[in-house]
Amino acid sequence: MVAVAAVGALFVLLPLAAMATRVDWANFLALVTSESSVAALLLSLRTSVAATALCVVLGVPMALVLARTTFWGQRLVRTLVLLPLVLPPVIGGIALLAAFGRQGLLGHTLELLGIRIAFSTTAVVLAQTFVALPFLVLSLEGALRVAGTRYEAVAATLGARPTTVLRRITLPLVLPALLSGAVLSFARALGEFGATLTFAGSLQGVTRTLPLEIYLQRETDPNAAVALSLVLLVVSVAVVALTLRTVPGPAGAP
Amino acid sequence: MVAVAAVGALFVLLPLAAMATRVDWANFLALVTSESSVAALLLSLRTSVAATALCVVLGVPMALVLARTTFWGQRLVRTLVLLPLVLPPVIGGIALLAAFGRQGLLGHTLELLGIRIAFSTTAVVLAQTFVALPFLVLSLEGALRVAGTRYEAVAATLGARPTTVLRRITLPLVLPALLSGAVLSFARALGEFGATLTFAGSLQGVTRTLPLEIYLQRETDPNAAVALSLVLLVVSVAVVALTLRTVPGPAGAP
Amino acid sequence: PAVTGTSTNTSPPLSGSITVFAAASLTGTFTELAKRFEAKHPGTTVNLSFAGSSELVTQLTAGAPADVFASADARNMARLTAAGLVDGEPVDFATNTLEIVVPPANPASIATLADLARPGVKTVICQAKVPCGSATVAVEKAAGVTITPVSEELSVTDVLGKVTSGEADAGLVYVTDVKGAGARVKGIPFSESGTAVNTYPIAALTASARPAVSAAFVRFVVGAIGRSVLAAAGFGAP
Amino acid sequence: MTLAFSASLAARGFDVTLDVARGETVAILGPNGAGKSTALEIIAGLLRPDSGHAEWDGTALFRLDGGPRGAWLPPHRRGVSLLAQDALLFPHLSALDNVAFGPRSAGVGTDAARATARTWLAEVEASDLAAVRPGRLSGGQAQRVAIARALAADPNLLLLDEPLAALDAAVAPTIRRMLRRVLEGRTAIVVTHEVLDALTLADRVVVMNRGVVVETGQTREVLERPRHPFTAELAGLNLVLGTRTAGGMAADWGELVAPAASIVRGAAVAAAIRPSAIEVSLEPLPGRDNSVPVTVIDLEPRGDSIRVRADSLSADVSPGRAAALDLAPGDRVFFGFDGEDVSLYGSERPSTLR
Amino acid sequence: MTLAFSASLAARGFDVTLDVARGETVAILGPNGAGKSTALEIIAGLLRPDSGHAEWDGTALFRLDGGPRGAWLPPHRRGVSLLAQDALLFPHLSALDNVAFGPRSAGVGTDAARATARTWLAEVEASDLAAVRPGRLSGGQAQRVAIARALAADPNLLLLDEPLAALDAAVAPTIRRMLRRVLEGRTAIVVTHEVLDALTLADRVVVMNRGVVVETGQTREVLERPRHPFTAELAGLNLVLGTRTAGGMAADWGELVAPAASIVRGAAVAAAIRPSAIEVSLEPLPGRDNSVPVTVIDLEPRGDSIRVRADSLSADVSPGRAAALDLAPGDRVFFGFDGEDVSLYGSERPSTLR
Ligand SMILES: Nc1ncnc2c1ncn2[C@@H]1O[C@H](COP(=O)(O)OP(=O)(O)OP(=O)(O)O)[C@@H](O)[C@H]1O
Ligand SMILES: Nc1ncnc2c1ncn2[C@@H]1O[C@H](COP(=O)(O)OP(=O)(O)OP(=O)(O)O)[C@@H](O)[C@H]1O
Ligand SMILES: [Mg+2]
Ligand SMILES: [Mg+2]
Repeated sequence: MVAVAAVGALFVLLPLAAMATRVDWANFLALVTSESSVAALLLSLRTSVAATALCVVLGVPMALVLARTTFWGQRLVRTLVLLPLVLPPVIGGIALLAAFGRQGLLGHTLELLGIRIAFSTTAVVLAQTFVALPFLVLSLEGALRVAGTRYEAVAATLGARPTTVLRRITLPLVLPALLSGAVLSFARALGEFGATLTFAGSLQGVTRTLPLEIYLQRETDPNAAVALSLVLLVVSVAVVALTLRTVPGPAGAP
Repeated sequence: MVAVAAVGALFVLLPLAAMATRVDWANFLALVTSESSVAALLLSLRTSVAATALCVVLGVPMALVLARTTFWGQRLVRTLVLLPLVLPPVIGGIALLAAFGRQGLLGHTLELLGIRIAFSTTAVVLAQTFVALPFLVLSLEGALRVAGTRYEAVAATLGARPTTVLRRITLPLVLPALLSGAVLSFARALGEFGATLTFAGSLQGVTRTLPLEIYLQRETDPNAAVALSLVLLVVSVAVVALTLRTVPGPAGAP
Repeated sequence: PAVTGTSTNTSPPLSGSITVFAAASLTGTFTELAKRFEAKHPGTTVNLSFAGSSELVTQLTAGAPADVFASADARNMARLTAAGLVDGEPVDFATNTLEIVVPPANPASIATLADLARPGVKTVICQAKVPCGSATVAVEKAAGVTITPVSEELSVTDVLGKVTSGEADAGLVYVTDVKGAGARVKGIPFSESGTAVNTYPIAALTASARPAVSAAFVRFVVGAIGRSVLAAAGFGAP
Repeated sequence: MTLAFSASLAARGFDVTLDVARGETVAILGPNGAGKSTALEIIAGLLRPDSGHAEWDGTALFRLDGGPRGAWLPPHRRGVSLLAQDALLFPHLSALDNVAFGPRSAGVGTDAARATARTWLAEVEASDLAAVRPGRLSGGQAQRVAIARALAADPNLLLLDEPLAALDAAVAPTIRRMLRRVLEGRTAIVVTHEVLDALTLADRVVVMNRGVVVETGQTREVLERPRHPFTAELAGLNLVLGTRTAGGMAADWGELVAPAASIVRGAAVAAAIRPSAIEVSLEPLPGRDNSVPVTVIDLEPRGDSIRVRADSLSADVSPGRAAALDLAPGDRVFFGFDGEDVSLYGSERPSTLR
Repeated sequence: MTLAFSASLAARGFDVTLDVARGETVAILGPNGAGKSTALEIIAGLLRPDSGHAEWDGTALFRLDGGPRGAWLPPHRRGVSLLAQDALLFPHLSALDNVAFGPRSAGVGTDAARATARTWLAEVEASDLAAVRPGRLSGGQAQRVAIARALAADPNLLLLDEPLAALDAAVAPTIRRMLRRVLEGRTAIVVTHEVLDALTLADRVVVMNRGVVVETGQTREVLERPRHPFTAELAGLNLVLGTRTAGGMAADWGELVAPAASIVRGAAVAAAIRPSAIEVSLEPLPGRDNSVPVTVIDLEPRGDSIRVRADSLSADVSPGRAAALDLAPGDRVFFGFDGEDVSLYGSERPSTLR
């Protein structure tokens, strides 16, 4: 069994290592510190943080409602909410355009309100949130179901109002899942490409995130693309590792 | 809180609904039953099933090893194994080529063995497995940690060998997580685009999966692309919903 | 190009399947051409793989098995030639020029290239590093216009997509793209387009297992039927 | 009457009416699966009955009688604190913060709440565990902290589900004493399997079986004059059910001589006989009012004595006597006792169970 | 000697040596947190001690003495079955399949294993629960199924952690009797808080406190002549520690008249006095050998009597006498008893604890 696990791990690690061997180390620094690369990296970090925040704000209530209430059509809503996981991102971008674009469902309304989403950094954040939200909802809802409602019930009999129960019992209990869900969301937002391209466009410093920059560099300079990929990879690893460091495993484990 | 959850759900559902309004229903059937569409759908289903099977075979041992053992460098391995979640798929494709391509790390070895992976249906399956594996490992490892080892310990004192414990206690206990992990993997494999294109190419009936077909149609026939997206969406919803129907929630929930 | 008539009579009948890697902008025409080729040479099969030209070159250099490569620009064909994968000399078989594309209603009232640079007009163009982007730079230079786009897309399809979806007021794409999009957009020709003519070369590949079929397909594309199909899609003659 | 409760839940075969007066402590006794925990969970608001209603001091806790004035008060607004059968300490909080949770929820500041918590931890002799996380507590230690937590919430109505079950012999009396002091003047319901708990803590007992109340009354009264076999077993008494005859009563297995009592002939009566009042002999005992032939089922050594369990009755004999008799399961012996050792009373359940 | 066990675990302050002979049942008694569960977990292989070794019938269960012949037998190869303090029934299996799990793991076919399981469920009076999932069992029902599961595994060594704690008064005697029958001839260790369990089930008791063994010996011997306050509390006896004097012994609070016993003067001695042997009076009791002035701490009603707990001793008085005395905590009274009621014995712990 350990052998199979090792094969599985190798299957993932080997390509990553292979890619690292492709990096043109001599010019690495020059490649990754070019103006366009830095702009893309900074934009990516900024938008991913915003998208993660949005995921937490929207996703925590969604997970709570899905895990703690029952309503008609819940299973359908749950499935639909998870769909962006499945959708090829480009399709996600088309869908976002159909909803929030100038000629989309809400386009006219937004225009009247003076809100222009297309070609703005907001669009990037929305695209990233759209694809990353299911990650947060999924991890959190699972954790909430597994944690069960027994501790919450005890807290209620001790006189805690629902908001107190949420703040002092529910959230602390699922904190590891919330954190790992947020990390996943951040990571997914950081790697988001197709929906951003379709929905937000690609302008340096405004909408061209790191994955888009990588794609562009690939056209003319595959070395630069590989180098940038490595940067993206290292940033992701750093975020994932740092966050997991602070999580000591599931709370209450024996 | 319910209001925020509704906003979150709307944010995901609205684009999907908006896209559905874009479908050219008059020609829907003709669009989705064209030879190339059907070929792509069948290929997608076949490869996604294979990739899901591979994910289960590799991912279950990986999750078990990560959740039930401790070894030096575990956190690093864990982070790296989850990286494909983060990586823009195109980069994943580059990495796979770097490992298994003709000029890749293992290229020469594989060539000597007469194995050609890149640009074959096998490559599609590998690309899909590469991006989908972390989903399975992640859900399963989390569930294993939450389930804890107490039931396994009891089973061992009742004389059950480790394999028996695994088969009769551990796996049944985390079955919901395993199933939902498998569904997620399947869904992710079904939607996989970037890595497939780079690593496997886009040859009708061999490597051109549904997302690739959609992407291609988008260049020439956006109506067909939207119609096909809807097919992909419906298939995913069906799979997710069907599987979740058989799972009554976490085993042992009160 | 004048030998098409005789070769079919003298050579043994062609058979077997070949794989053609073609630029994404050729999806419609090459699907049609493959069908016609198969009809003309029963026993042959043409498998098609479409993607961006540079994507295809990456795949080919990574060992993708293919017999024929049709590129959307000379630069990518040159990359492949440099890699030693091209059999003989590539042949140019089509050209393409830029055209302004606007939504059918033309909301920003675009008439000339200079209108694209008007403040308030949402224009999308290709980024300079991709083929359509270098053509854009060339026409801008020729017309003495500096466009400030709201987005520099990574492919011409994305430019077209922004216009068809109505997000952008105007874009610069190839004539063939405008034609392919039919009634969903309106094309506006402009005089400076001639300064950036994009040439499409095609070549058989050294790795081909069926050189005869590959060569025949190249000839077919370059020949009369190929010409007419390509012309119908808006491509110019080389 | 402060708590007026009546509820039924078909899925668990539960149908109970129960009243508790202000300041009264009621003990619920009953076999496993009788529905004791279910009753507490419904009162606390953790479980919703199919129908019924409950009122606390004039406020409806719930009213699910299908009428127009339906009501359901959420658990946190009931002022009811439940100590569940398993301790369920919050795993992410220290023992101290677990106990401080109730006061904090009531709006008390952190420091004050912790001070209160410390007092209660001291009451359950768990001061040294204040900083420990629940994962590192032994079973009994966790139970003590859970008791402190329930008490610290200072509820109007306190529900305790087997509070002393996991406690050791040394600490149980201390905590029982503490509970007695704390419950003084409070309204509480205590589920227990221990007669001692009922005797020390409760003003009144309610005996449940299979989801319904089978006996109720003042603790002493119920335990001295049990009408249900379970209650008799719990009280350590032999219970014989039958009908009143001239000389005593008629049981299944024959006539029983009992003292005169003002119960009409033919009435259903119950007789309670203490096992220690019964003499065991290999021969019939003509000198005794009653000499019942029985078959020994089992011998159970107890502290000072050995309990001889037979098919119909049980008797306590001294270890010396047991050795002399050389009893073994299956032996046929005679149990002898006098009429005056038999406590005879009507076995009709009071028509309205309070 | 079948089980020879010796282990220490610093994190829990645990350091215990314990031997169990083949066919012997040993009861472990001790206050909460004494390390009873810890001992069982180490023997079962669920917890790894820092150091120590254990042998079962010549096979090493573990040997962690740092020597070259280190060993660690995994739990499933130990032939040891543990009934943990919480039932831990597998939530995805029915009660029947939970019980059948042991036999199935031993390689028995499904039908045969189920048949065995049915037998054991009947033994714990839970036949009607066979098809029920653990989530729907009451606390005591789950405990019974867990007992059946542990027994059905037919282990060489059976470890039971408070097996009867959650059981009701009606079923507890039946299951205690069943356990007694089953444990006959088996090797077992039972953790309990009940003297009755120790008396009925165990050949020998081990008393633990704070991670170490403080007393051990034949059950009766230990419970009748306790040397540790916890044991005395458990056995319901007053324990007085002191030194032997000519007339009896010298305790903290004065001289105690006790019967002559062959213990040299100055030796450390213990005296056990049954609470029921003590008379309570408001005046000194010159007629008694001993008349000890005490302060009443608490009054605890028991079945037939009331226990008067005082600072140094406890006494049992009849309810009538208690009413006559009108006692209340804080009252100063006299406890009187004769020398012959005092059981005097050396309080030195045997130098080697078996
Ligand atoms: N979650 C549940 N779903 C369905 N039935 C249940 C559930 N929990 C308990 N029951 C059933 O309801 C009945 C009453 O259970 P309850 O827990 O109230 O018993 P109890 O009197 O507390 O018993 P114990 O002394 O064993 O704790 C039992 O027959 C039990 O099988
Ligand atoms: N997981 C743990 N980590 C650290 N210390 C623990 C852990 N579990 C228990 N302890 C400590 O070890 C000591 C012994 O605990 P153990 O559970 O063996 O007690 P016990 O004798 O079984 O008590 P009880 O009668 O309450 O069940 C206690 O002081 C407890 O606080
Ligand atoms: Mg209960
Ligand atoms: Mg314990």
